[in-house]
Amino acid sequence: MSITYLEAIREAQEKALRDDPRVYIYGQDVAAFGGAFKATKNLAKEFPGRILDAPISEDAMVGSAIGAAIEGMRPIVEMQFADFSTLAVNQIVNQAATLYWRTQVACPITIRLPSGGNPGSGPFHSQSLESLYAHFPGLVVMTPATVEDAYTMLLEAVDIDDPVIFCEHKYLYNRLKSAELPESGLPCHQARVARLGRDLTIVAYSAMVHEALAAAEQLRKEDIEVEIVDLRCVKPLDVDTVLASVARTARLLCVGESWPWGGVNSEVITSVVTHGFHLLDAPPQRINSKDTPVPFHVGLWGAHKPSTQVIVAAARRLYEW
Amino acid sequence: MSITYLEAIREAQEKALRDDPRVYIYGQDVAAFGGAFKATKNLAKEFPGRILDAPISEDAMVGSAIGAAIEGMRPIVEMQFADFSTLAVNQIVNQAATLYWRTQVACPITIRLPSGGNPGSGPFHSQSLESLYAHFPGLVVMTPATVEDAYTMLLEAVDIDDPVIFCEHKYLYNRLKSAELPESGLPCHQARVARLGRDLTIVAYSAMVHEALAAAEQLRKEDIEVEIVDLRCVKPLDVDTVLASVARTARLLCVGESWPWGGVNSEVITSVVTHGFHLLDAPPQRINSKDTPVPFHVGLWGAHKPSTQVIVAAARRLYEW
Amino acid sequence: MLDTLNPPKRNVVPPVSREQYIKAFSWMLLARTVEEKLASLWRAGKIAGGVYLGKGQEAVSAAIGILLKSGDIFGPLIRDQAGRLAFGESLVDIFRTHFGSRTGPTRGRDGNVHRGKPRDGYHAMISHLGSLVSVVAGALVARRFKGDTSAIGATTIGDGGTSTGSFHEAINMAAVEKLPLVVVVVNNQYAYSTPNHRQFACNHLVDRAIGYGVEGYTMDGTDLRSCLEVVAYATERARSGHGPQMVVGSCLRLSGHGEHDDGFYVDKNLFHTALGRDCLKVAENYLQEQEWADEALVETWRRNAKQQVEEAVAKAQREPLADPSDETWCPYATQRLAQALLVR
Amino acid sequence: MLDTLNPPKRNVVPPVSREQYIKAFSWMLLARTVEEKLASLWRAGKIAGGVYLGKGQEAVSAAIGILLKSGDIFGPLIRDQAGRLAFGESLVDIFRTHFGSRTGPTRGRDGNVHRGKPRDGYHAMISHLGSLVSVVAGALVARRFKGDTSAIGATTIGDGGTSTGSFHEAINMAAVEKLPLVVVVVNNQYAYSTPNHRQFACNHLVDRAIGYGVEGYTMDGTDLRSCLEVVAYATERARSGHGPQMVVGSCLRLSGHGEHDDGFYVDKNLFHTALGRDCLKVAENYLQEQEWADEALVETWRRNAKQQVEEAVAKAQREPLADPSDETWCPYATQRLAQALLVR
Ligand SMILES: Cc1ncc(C[n+]2csc(CCOP(=O)(O)OP(=O)(O)O)c2C)c(N)n1
Ligand SMILES: Cc1ncc(C[n+]2csc(CCOP(=O)(O)OP(=O)(O)O)c2C)c(N)n1
Ligand SMILES: [Mg+2]
Ligand SMILES: [Mg+2]
Repeated sequence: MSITYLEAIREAQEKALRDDPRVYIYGQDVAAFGGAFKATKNLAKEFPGRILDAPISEDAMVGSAIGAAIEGMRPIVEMQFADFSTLAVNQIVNQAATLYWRTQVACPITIRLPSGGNPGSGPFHSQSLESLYAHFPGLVVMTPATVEDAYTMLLEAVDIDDPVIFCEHKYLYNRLKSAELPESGLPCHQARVARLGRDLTIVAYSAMVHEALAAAEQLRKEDIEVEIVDLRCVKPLDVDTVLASVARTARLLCVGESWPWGGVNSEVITSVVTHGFHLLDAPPQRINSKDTPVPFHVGLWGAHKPSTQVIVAAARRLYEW
Repeated sequence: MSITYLEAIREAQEKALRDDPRVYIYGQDVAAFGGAFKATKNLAKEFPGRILDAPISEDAMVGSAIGAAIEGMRPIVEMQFADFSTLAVNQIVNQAATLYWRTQVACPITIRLPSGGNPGSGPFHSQSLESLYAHFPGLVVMTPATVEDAYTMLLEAVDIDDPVIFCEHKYLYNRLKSAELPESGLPCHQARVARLGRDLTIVAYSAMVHEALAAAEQLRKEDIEVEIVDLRCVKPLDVDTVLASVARTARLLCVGESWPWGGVNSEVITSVVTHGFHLLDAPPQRINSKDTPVPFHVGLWGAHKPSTQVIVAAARRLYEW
Repeated sequence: MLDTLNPPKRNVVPPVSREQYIKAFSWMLLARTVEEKLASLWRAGKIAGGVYLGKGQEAVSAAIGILLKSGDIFGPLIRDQAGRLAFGESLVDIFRTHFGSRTGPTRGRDGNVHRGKPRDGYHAMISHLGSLVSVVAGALVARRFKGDTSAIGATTIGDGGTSTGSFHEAINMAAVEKLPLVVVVVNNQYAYSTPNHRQFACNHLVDRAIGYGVEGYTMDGTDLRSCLEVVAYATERARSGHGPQMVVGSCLRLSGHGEHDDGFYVDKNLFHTALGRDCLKVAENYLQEQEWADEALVETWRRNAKQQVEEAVAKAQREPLADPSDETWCPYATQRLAQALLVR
Repeated sequence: MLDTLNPPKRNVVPPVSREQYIKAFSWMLLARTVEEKLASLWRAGKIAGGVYLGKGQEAVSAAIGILLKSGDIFGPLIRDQAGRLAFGESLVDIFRTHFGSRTGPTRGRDGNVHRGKPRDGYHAMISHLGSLVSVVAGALVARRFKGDTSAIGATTIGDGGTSTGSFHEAINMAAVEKLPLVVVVVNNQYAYSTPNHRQFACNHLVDRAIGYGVEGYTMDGTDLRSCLEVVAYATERARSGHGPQMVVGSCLRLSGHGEHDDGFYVDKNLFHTALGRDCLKVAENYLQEQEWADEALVETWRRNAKQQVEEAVAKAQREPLADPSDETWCPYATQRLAQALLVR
C-alpha cells in the first residue's frame, strides 16, 4: 500500500475532524465535490454539516473563520489555489495575524494554500506565496516537503493556537508517495536534515527539497557530498539547524521556488550571515525562480523555476570556490 | 522659504497634472478635502474634474486605474494609509504588476502609500509595506527619504511606464524641510550615498535614513566615520552602489522600519553577501522593527522601531568587531 | 415608524416602554459624556493618535446595545460608544485604551476604538472597514456548530463602509448561511469628507437588502423610538430564524470625522433638516413629552453620568501605562512556539 | 421577452433582423466549433493546463460581441469565445495561446482564456474572478477624460463571480461615476460544482441592480433572440447616458467546469428544463422557423466554420512555440529601467 502527499492531506483532515469536534472545513467546492484537487474527497459524506461550500468570497471565508475561531472552533479554510489568497490578504495579515497580540484571544485557523507550479498552470495558478505571509508577524507558515510532513504538520497546524498558512505543493500532490503515515513528527519549528553531507549545505523546502535531493544524487557521482536541510516551516524559521549544518559544511546554497526579492532564501542567508558569518568558507548562494510571473508554456516554466541541473551547477561552483 | 516633504509631494502632483493631461488623481477624500494628509490640497480647485473622490473601495480604485492606464492615462492613486492597500493587493500584484509582461501593454500607474509609524497611530495606520510589494515581479517600489527625492521621484513615478508603489513616510511629512525643490534628481534605480564615511556602511531608506544620519553624527564623536547609503528605491535595488560602499568600509549595517522576515534588509544583505562576500570584514547586521504589529502606545512604539540609540549601539559593536 | 422593505408590517414588537426608553437614553447620555471627556482630554494632549466620536449616532447605537442579550455577539465600529456601554463595556476600559494603559484590554498595543473582549462576544475592530462583518458572521457559524440557537450577532457599518468588498462578501455569505446577523448601516451622510453621492448611486442603501435576499428596514437614526422599534423588530426576526437583517438608520455625523477634523466640508443646510437633529435632544424632548422624565431628572442623570466618567478617568489615570520592558515581542499564542522562540 | 427591472419597458430596440441574427448565429457556431477542436486537442494531450468551454453560453456571449461597436471596450471571461470572435479576435490567436506559441498575443507567457489585446479595447483577463470589472470601468473613465462620449464597455461575470468583493466595488464605483458599462451576469447555475443556493440567497441576481442604482434586465440565455434584444437595449441605454446596466442571462453550463471535469454534480433534471436547452440548437430551430435558413444552409456554415478552424489550427501548429532563450526575464516596460537591470 502507498499513500500520496495529497492523500496525506486528506487523511490529516479526516483525523482532525474525527478527533476534534471544533474542526470544520470551509472552501469553494470542498463539500460534495471534494475540492478542486480532491483534498476533501468524501469528507462531506463522513462528516455531514462540517464541510461547507463557500461562495467565491476569499475575504469572507477567512473573516468568518476568524470569527469562528474566536468562539473556540478550529476552522480549516481551503483556498482553491494559493494565488486566490491575495484576496484575503487583509483578513489574514491584519485580522487573523494580529488578533492574539491585540486581544489575548487566540486565532487557531488553518489556511490551506495549494501552491507552486505545475505544467501549463500559468501566472495565476502557480504562485508560491509563503514569503508574502511570512513577512507579517503572527503567522506560522508551513511548507511540507514530504508525505509524512504533509500529514503530521497539517495535524499540528490545526492543533496550534495561531493562524497557520499551510503551503502544500500541487506538484507533489500525486507524484510523491510513501508507504505509510507516521504517528507523529517533528514540531513545526524544527527543520530537518533530509540528507547528511560533508561538502555543502543546501537549504530547501517544499518541492525544491526533491530537486535538491536529485541534485545531491548527481553530485555524489562527482564525490561531492551535499547535506540537505528541509526547512519544513519558513516562519518561524529554524536558523539553529541551518547554522549547525553550515558549521559542518562551511558552504550554503539556498533553493526556493518563490521569487527572489525578499523571499525565504534571502531570509535564510541573512540569518546565517548575521549569526554565523565565520562558519562560511565561501559566499552563500541562492537559486530562485526568475523575477517575472510564472509562465504558462511548459518550456518557459521549466526555465523559470529552479531545476535539478541549475542546482547541480550552482552547487558545483560553490564547492569549487 | 522652505518646503516640507509633504508639500513636495503636493507640488510634484501639481506639476504632473500641469504638464501632462494624462495624469489624474483618484483616492478617498482627495478632491475638495485635499486628502487625509492634505497631499492634494487645492488641486481639485486648480484642476477641476481631474481629482476624483473614490468610494471606500481600494480594489476598484486600483483596478480602475489599471483600466485607465491601458487607455493611456497616468493615474495617481492615493491610499488613505498604506495599511489599506492590503485590500488592493490582488489588483496590484496580479493585475497591474503582470500586465506588461502578459500583454506588452504598459501599466503606468502610481500608487501612493502614506507609510510608516507616527506616535499613537497603532497597528493599522503605521505599516511599512514596501517589502510586501517588492517581493512581486513587475513593481517599482520607491521609498524617498528626502524632500528632494519625494519631489523628483514622484515625478519619475508618474513618468515611468511601470506600476510604481510610492512609499511616502508620514513621519517625514511635516518634520522634514528643504530650502527649495530641485529641477531633477537621480533616476530611481540608483541609490545615493547620503554621507561619506570610512569605517562602516549603513544602508537605510525612507525615515530611517535620518535615524542613521543622527547615529552617524553621534558616532563621529567617537571617531567612527559612518558611510550612509540611501536606497531610494527598494525594487529594483541598486546593489552596485551598496557594494561599492562596502568595498570601501568592509562593514555593513542595514536599517529598516519594516518587519524583519524577508524585508528590505534581508534582501540587501543577501545581495551583498552573494556578490561581495569577500568585501566584508565582519558579519553584516540588520536592525528592523520588532516582529509584532506596530504598537499604539508611544513608549511601546518607540521600542518597537529602530531608534538612533539602537543604531549607534549596533554600529559601535560592528565597528569593534 | 416601522418602515420595512421586505416583509409585511407586523406587530411583533411591543411598544417601547418607559423603562426601556430610559435605559437606552441613559446609555446615550453616558456615551455623550464619555466622548465629551475624550475630546477634552485629546485637546489637552492627553491622548495620542485620534479620537473619534459617535455624536449624533447614540440613538442607533444604544438601541443595538440594549436589544442584544447576554450571550449575543456585537461587533461595534468607531461611533458605537453608546452600544458598547449598553452591551456591557466598562467605563474605565475606554480610558485605559485611549491612554495606552497596561491594564486595558489591549494593554496599550492598540488604542482608542480598537478595543473589545472577543471571547465575551464583544469584538475588537481593526481599522479596515467592512472586515468585521464576516468575523461576526463566522462567530455565528460557530454558535450554530455549538448548538446555540438563541444567540444573534449584530454589527454596524457606515455609509462609506458599504462600498467595501468585504462588506459585500460577508453579508452575502451570511445570507447563504441564513445566519442570525443584524447589520446596521448608519448612514450619517458622510464618509470622512465624502458625501453619499460620491459613495453610492442607489436611492436608499436599504435597496441592497433585496439583492442579498435579506430583510431590510429603515429607521430614523435621530429618533430613539424609531431605532428601538426597528432594531427590536430586526433582532427579533433574526432570533426567530429569518436570517440576516439589514437595518439602515439615517442621521448626520454631528462631529468631525475625528477630533482633528472640523468637518468644514459638511453641507451646512443638512443641520437644519430632520437628519441634523441631535438624537440626544430629540430623546430628551420625547421623555418630557411623554412625561417619563422632567428636566430636573435628566439633569440628575447627567450629573451622575459626569461623575461616573470622572471617576473612571481618575482611575485610569492612576494606573500604569504600557511599558516596553513588559513586552516579550512575541506575537504567538502557542506556548511551545513562543517558548522555542524565546530560547532562540 | 424584454424583462426590465428598473425602467418602464420601452420600444427603443428595433426588432432583431435576419441579418443580425444570422451574424450572431455564425459566431456562435464558430465558437462552438473552435471549442470542440480545443477539447479534442486537449484530450489528445496537445494543450497543457486547462481548457474551458462556453458551451451553452454562446448566445449571451455572441449577443454582447455583436452589439459592441468598433472603439468599444470588451472584458470577456472564460466562457466568452463567441463574444471574443464577434468582437474581432483572430482564430489563430486562440490556438496560439492554447499552444503557447511565440507568435500569440501572450507569447506563451499566459495561456488558454487569458488572452486579449488591451490596447484595442479587448481586455486580457487574469484568473481572479471579479477583478476585471473595475478595469473595464477604469478604461471608461479614461475615455471620458479623452472626450470619447460614444464608446461603451461590456464585461461578463458568472453567478459565482458576483460573490466577489471586487465585483461589488467595481459596479458600485461605476454607478457613482455613471459610466457606460454593461455588466452581463451569466447565471449558468453553477460555479464549478457550487450551485446557486450555496452562492447567493436572493431570488434573482438582477435584484442587485436596484441596490447599486443601475438599470437591470433579465434575459433567457438559451434564446439568442432574447439575448440580442436585451443586450441591444442595455448597450443602447449605456450609450445614451443612462449609466451602468446589469443584464442577467440564465442558462446552464453544458460542459464540465473545464475539460478535466465531468460535471457529475450537476442536477440532471436541469437538463430537461428550459435552462438546459442548447442555445445553438434553439437558434438553429428559430432560423428554420423564420425560414431565414434551412438545414442545408446551416450545414454549409458548419462546414465552413470547421474549415476555418482547421486552417487556424494548422497555421498555429506550424508556428514556433515559446522558447526560454528568447526571454530576457525582465518584467519592466520602462526601457531605461530594463536596460539598467540587464547591464547589472
Ligand atoms: C478599507 C478602508 N479604507 C479606508 C479607511 C480610512 N477611513 C477611516 S474612516 C473612513 C470613512 C468612513 O466612513 P463611513 O463608513 O461612512 O463611517 P463614518 O465615519 O461616517 O461613521 C475612511 C475612509 C478605512 N478605515 N478602511
Ligand atoms: C477570486 C477567485 N476565486 C476562486 C477562483 C477559482 N475559480 C475559477 S472558476 C470558478 C467558478 C466560477 O464560477 P462562475 O463565476 O459561476 O463562472 P462559470 O465558471 O460558471 O462560468 C472558481 C471558483 C477564481 N478564479 N477566482
Ligand atoms: Mg458615514
Ligand atoms: Mg456559473
